[in-house]
Amino acid sequence: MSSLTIKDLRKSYGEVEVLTDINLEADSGEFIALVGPSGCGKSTLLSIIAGLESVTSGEVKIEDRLVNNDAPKDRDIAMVFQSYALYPTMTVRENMTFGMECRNIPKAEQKDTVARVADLLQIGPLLDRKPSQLSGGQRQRVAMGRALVRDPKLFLFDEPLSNLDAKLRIEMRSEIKKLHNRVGKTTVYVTHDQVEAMTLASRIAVMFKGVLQQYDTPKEIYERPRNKFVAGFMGSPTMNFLNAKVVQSDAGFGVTIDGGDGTILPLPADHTANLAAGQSVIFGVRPEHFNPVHAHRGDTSARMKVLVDMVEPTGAETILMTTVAGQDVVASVEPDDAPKEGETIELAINMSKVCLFDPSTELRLSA
Amino acid sequence: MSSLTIKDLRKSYGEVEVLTDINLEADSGEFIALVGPSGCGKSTLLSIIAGLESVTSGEVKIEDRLVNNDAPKDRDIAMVFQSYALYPTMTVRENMTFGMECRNIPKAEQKDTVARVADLLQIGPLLDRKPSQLSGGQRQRVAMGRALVRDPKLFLFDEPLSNLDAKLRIEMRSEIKKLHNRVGKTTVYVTHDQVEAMTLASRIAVMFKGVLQQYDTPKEIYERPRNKFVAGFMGSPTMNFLNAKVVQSDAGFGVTIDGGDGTILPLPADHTANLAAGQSVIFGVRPEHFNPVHAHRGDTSARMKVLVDMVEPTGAETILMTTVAGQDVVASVEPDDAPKEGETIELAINMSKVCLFDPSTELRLSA
Amino acid sequence: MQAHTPNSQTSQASLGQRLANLTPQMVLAPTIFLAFAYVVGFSIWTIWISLSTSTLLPDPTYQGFEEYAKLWGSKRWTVAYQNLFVFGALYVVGSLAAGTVLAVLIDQRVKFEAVWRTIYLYPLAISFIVTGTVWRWIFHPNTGVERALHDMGWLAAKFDWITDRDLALYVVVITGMWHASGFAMALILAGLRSVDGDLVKAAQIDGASMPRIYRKVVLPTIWPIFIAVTVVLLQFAIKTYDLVVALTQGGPGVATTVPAIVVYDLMFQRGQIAQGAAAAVMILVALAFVLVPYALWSAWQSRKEGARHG
Amino acid sequence: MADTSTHEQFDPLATGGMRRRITSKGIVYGALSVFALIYIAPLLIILLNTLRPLEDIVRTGFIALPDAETMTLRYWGEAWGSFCIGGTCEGVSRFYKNSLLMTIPATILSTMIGLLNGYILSKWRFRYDGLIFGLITLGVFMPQQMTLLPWAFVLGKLGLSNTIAGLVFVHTVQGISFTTLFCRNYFVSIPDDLIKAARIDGAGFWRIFRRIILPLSPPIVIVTVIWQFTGIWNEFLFGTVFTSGGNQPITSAIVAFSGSGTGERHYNIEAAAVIMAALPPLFIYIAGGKYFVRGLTQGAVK
Amino acid sequence: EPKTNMMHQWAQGSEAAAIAKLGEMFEAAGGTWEQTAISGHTSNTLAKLRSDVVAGNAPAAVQLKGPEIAEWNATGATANLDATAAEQGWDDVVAPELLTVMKPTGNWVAAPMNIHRVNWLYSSREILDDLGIDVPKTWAEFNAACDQIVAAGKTCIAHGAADWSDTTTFDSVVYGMDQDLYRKAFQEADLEALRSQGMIDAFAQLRKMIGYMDDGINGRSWEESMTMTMTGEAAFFLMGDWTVASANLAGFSEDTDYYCTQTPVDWGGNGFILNSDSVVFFKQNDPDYVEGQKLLAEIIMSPEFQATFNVAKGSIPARTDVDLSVGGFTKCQQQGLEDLKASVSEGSLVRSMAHNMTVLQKYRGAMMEVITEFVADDSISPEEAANQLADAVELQM
Ligand SMILES: Nc1ncnc2c1ncn2[C@@H]1O[C@H](COP(=O)(O)OP(=O)(O)OP(=O)(O)O)[C@@H](O)[C@H]1O
Ligand SMILES: Nc1ncnc2c1ncn2[C@@H]1O[C@H](COP(=O)(O)OP(=O)(O)OP(=O)(O)O)[C@@H](O)[C@H]1O
Ligand SMILES: [Mg+2]
Ligand SMILES: [Mg+2]
Repeated sequence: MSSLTIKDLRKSYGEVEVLTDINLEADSGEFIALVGPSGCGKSTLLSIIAGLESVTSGEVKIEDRLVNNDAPKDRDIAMVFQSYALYPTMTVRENMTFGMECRNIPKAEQKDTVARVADLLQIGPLLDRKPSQLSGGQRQRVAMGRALVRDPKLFLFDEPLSNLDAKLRIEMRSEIKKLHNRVGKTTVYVTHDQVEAMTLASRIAVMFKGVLQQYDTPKEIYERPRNKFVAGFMGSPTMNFLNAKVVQSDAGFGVTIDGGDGTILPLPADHTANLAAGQSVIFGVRPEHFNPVHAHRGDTSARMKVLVDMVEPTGAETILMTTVAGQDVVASVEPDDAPKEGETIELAINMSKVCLFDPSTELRLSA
Repeated sequence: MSSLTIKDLRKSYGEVEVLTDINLEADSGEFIALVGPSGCGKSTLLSIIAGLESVTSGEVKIEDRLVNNDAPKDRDIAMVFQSYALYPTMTVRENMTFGMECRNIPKAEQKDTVARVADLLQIGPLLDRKPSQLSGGQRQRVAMGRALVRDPKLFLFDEPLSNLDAKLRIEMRSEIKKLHNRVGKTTVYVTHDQVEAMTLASRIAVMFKGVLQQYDTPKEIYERPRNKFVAGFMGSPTMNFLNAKVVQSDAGFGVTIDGGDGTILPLPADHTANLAAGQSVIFGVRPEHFNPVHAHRGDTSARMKVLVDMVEPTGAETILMTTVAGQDVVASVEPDDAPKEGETIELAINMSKVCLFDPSTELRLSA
Repeated sequence: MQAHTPNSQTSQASLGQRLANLTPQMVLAPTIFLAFAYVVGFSIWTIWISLSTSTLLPDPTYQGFEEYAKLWGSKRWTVAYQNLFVFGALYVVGSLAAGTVLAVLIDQRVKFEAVWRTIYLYPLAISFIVTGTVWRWIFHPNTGVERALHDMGWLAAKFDWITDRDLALYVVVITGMWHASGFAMALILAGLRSVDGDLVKAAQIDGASMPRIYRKVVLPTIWPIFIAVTVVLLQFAIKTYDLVVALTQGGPGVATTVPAIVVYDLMFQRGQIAQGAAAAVMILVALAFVLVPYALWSAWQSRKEGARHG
Repeated sequence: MADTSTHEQFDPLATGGMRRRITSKGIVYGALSVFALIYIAPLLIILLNTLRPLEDIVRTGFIALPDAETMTLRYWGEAWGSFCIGGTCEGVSRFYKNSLLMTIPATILSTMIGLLNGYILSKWRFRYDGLIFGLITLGVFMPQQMTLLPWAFVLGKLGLSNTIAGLVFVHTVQGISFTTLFCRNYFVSIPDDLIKAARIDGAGFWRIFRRIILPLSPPIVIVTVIWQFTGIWNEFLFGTVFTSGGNQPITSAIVAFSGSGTGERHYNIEAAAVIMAALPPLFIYIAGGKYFVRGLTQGAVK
Repeated sequence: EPKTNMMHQWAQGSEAAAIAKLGEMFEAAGGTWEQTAISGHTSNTLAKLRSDVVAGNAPAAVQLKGPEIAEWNATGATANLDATAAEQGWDDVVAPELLTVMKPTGNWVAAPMNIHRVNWLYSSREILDDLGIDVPKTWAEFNAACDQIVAAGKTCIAHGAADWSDTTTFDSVVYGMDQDLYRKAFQEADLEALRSQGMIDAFAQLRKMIGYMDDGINGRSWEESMTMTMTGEAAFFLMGDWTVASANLAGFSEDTDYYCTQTPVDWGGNGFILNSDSVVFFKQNDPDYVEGQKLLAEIIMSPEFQATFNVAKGSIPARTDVDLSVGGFTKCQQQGLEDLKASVSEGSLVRSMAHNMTVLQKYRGAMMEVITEFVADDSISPEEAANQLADAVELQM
């Protein structure tokens, strides 16, 4: 059964169309992430699902019931806001019971529910504090608590972690994941952090300028992005895009980098559908699919000579900023493999993971 | 020649001592990063260097001149703030010339300087805009430009990137690095992002609760942290700390995890100084030093059986949340190696990279 | 926030739902009615009366713009109208300047801040009538400062601005400033407090002196506060009546007459309601001189704001 | 204890910077004091003149210290209870009640309506909301003299002529402009997300107002209450024209002193009455000044 | 049961006491007395009156005077007192000069309370005796006296500048120099008269007199000016007879502290500029109030009230049949009545422009503006002033 269905949705503010023809559905219990750069319409879409904004045209269904004209409170949803939107004058407990009060749930039941949720989120000791007396992480937890007391059909999150610092963000990310595993509610989660989307979601909807670019599992999106935007948006450091040409040789198809030394980088057989020799392509390689060539690692046929401009050790991995044929290439290598700045080294490319894009449509070529 | 020397510095606000006995020096042209959790005193230290706060006791020298009592403007420093602190009512150009005006530098020279710096930072087209008309990254660049027009002895940065989003942060990080390579000025850079510190700094000062924990190169700090705090603070996901015991066998020293199945994890010979059999230790392993055991990869003698609780694909790597003997262990593995949730797998440990800490002093044992 | 606007395809919203959506408008309706009656109704009535033959009592017979011509032919009115602009400008600028100086002084982390602030703010609690009366005592040579100086033996002392037709208006300005500069101070002070401390630090590192930091960096940063204060003060300036009546009664001669006094006199003392209404309309016109630019400015401001979020 | 040269340099008072700071502190306090004197002087002058007999005032003018021998508090008593105003010799005391009866309800009403309007205009968008807000705000600028006759007509039609209720009505309607302006600008700074969260929680228009908006309102309520209270309390024209005799507010009585009546001016009694009339707003400012400043910036700057 | 509510502007001092007396008498006669004392300026009273009329509840009785009575009469809002007047024979006892004012269209709508004389000259006995100066009878004598007084280091004229007091002085000047001019200019608002050489001469005399005043005239109240004369600080004070009440109340008395005489006239004989306070009655619906109006009118016109009220106010009764030799009338008041009678018989009686007894308020207001500006601004020449006077009046036509 599909828990959320969005059909042909459009939304305009006056002249400006901020959402164009969105189609999306989420199965029961799924965790959907909406990602995209700022201003792409993620929050607007979420608000429409919540009933906080009206649609211009199209349908929103929750558990197969058309809810276009239902007030937020009648949609049986819960939402967590980026700013947490905790009621500043109420204690944590009152924040959590407010919704139940509005729905006239008996006091005793309210109490039980709060106790249960507080237990789940380990916020029992905070119940009598005001939001201003909480740390960022605690506020985040309370915001989730407020959503959890509802037991709704649908959870909506609008960038719930973006106000936290890096370490806390990673922690809370895991907690949300655990929680979702435990509670199993259908969830729509807005973020502009692709790592969050990757780690949390069962399916990711990548949006750009109000248009849904791709809606698929994290693995598919990461490995088989539908177009250059999706490929570039997902992954950090970002995918390298090199202008290249397709060449055909005895060994099959390959590419040569424009302006380079003509080395042919052979493509695996399953990447060559739809290709024609001489065709211009954008050759996309993710940083982690480069590796310095080591004598002992055996040979890889796809190699590229690069000049190392800058070496950035980040701890677990080291980032190399390099140039090849005047184009920038970022590679991510093991710290122990790191060359020196100014060196020219050979990088091996894991050709089974590369992507080719059509330079004009920017769509991914090859299956 | 040392460009900045801080000797026995203390700073108290009333009763509260926020900086205790700080000793630090930076060679000419060095890039020093101050890292530490929020509230540890990084900004205070930077303000003292800048002359915006007075010292309680101790010395601050810039190029061997005692500046304790000099006003900020007499210290020949430039500073970039977290909030950028761009003068909102002035254009970018005016922001950059304001300091020169205050120092009565001739108009013509001001113009040249601005032109040169604008060129360097590629902000030429922005010169006549107001800060409010700039994006975050552009503001950051202007803030740097304002510092660069000074040609000071010392650059101070207070979390200059923390207001930018993840992608931009990485970009600007590289730019700062490039700029420093080019300009070569001594720089003190405050951040609470350890990756930034690692990638940028020639030396990192890790602070905690007003005390300097370790001051060393990034590599040393990452590989040979002086204590458990430094080890835990640097690196993401954070280092795993397991309670363990030292055992001595024929093969030399090893450790066994408390409550585990008694498997001995053999320590490399150079890790065994100062150890005694039966001693309790904290066994620290970074997530990236785990690897699923693969038949074809040959055998590693140090292996650990773990139960996989959760799998978080982030794209380039996949994080495994696991448990061993009731203790949480986070491992970071290649996406292709990722197991399923609920599986029990064997992880190989790169024992040459592990750290042992004394449970009571929390100092790193072994050289 | 958007009240649901039911659209054609999906207009199955229940009646109750739609009524609930109309609650804000319904709650606001009485106010809209009152405000409309008060602002628009009274203004239209005044405009209409100004074009009528009303004398002692309102009388709807249409007459045309004659009363405006008479009004502008009267010296008292031209002086009053001119005074409005001179007084308004000096009063607003003076109060802002004094308020700024006070706010900057208090901003120097002084002790007993609340006491200082209260001292400068309390005149706002004093009515214009009382303010005018007391300052008349102080300014009048027979009772005030000059008299005190004479009694102290300094017979040559002269402080008779209030009786000097060229200077009396400045007495009104000073008195008005006394009343309002605390208000300006309060807002500006709070504005100063909201300025990012890093800005000051940045300017210090740039080598700017404290006065320069205030002049070039801090005060320009809080210019929206200056606008807000200006609007509130202008409103006072345009409505000024009691202050002048109590202080100078518009004299010497007509030197300090302001439009509100003329309106009141024409309408009530002289039984020329039509001409008084014409004068009132002219006050509204003066108001438009101020409000129209302000409205344009804020519209532009919000458009810019919107553009930035977009 | 300063046995090394470095230590000496840490003595803050020994540094040039510190000395400069001390002199500039001196200038700051000096300037503050001079201003304070100017601001306090009028109050002080009135206060002192309440203690001086009339002959004394007439002889030496207003700016003089009271004579220790003739100094007396009895003018306070006269002003309060026995001075003749408008043919009744009960001092200002009988007007006090009228002023309170007029000011308190008008303040409360206009504040409450302003809160509601501000809430609606800042948190609920609908057609022409900007226009409506502009219209309401324009009311702030209407000159009173112009509205006298229309108000008289309206009050007559409503049967409220010569009643305190009529004054309450007039002041409430006029006050709505200010309170709405302040409240709306204040509420704009409350995040919309709070309202959205409450709507999802199932709260309606009124519940959001009561449970979310009102608890956040104290700063702006203090501002509007202070502003309205002092404004209404100090207003005299409406009080004079729309009420008569025993229904008049205290300011109308105060005007009786300063008006050009014939007969001797009792400056001392006048001064005492003036202070008594000014006490409630003064008290409110002194007690609430801190919150006034705080709330005003949150409300007025936007 | 008769009720009334009287609106007036005598909120304080002797005037308030006089009104209180009226209330007492009204209540003694079985009525229910209410009063609305409007503080401060006359415009406040008029504003309230207009507001009440607009609101549809006109007051039962209002203190109003001069041409305003006719104007209100013309609006049809006033009550008709003819029956009471006939019953009491008002036409026979009221000073003839007041009749046209009280009966603008032939019907009684107002009851006069008093007759004020505006053209009094109060002289400081101390100064005149010291310098051996006689009270001046003509403007030339007046100027000569002033020259002498100024030379002796005293202030000649005590004055507190305000539009009404400047105009009060000017009333006396114009009247004293040329009573026909006064009638034409100030009673008929004749433009030619306003622009005439006589008016220019009058302004020149006023300018001269301003020179005889000290520097503190602006913002000074008339009571202060009065005290200056009474205490011998200044020699002359031109003001109406209410001064007498105030001076006596303040403990000064005629002949010991001051002399009261008519202001100088260049044409010989007795002069009298008249001002009168009256109560106008507005139509009422409530019979109690109608009855109250009748009662109030009767009391106001009663010799007893006329005597008490005018003793307190310094004026003389509007009824000519009241005996001033009894009941505490001062010498100045008695003299006033004699002068009034003489003036009537000589045909020199005029009504006061300054005190709103002649032309419509709009003309009076326009004239007062010009006159007070002339006093305040030295740079205006008499010729300019006369032209401005005529222009200002013409503008309002
Ligand atoms: N009330 C509105 N009126 C007009 N335009 C609006 C309104 N609300 C949002 N928009 C526009 O719609 C677009 C989408 O906004 P939205 O808030 O959904 O973006 P977002 O993807 O959530 O961005 P962010 O990551 O910054 O939160 C933006 O261009 C925004 O300017
Ligand atoms: N003016 C002050 N008075 C009292 N305590 C202060 C003052 N300024 C800072 N502190 C305290 O000093 C400590 C260090 O503050 P500091 O701003 O240097 O921390 P930080 O390391 O920069 O933190 P962050 O990463 O949050 O910027 C904090 O505990 C802070 O509360
Ligand atoms: Mg958003
Ligand atoms: Mg900091």
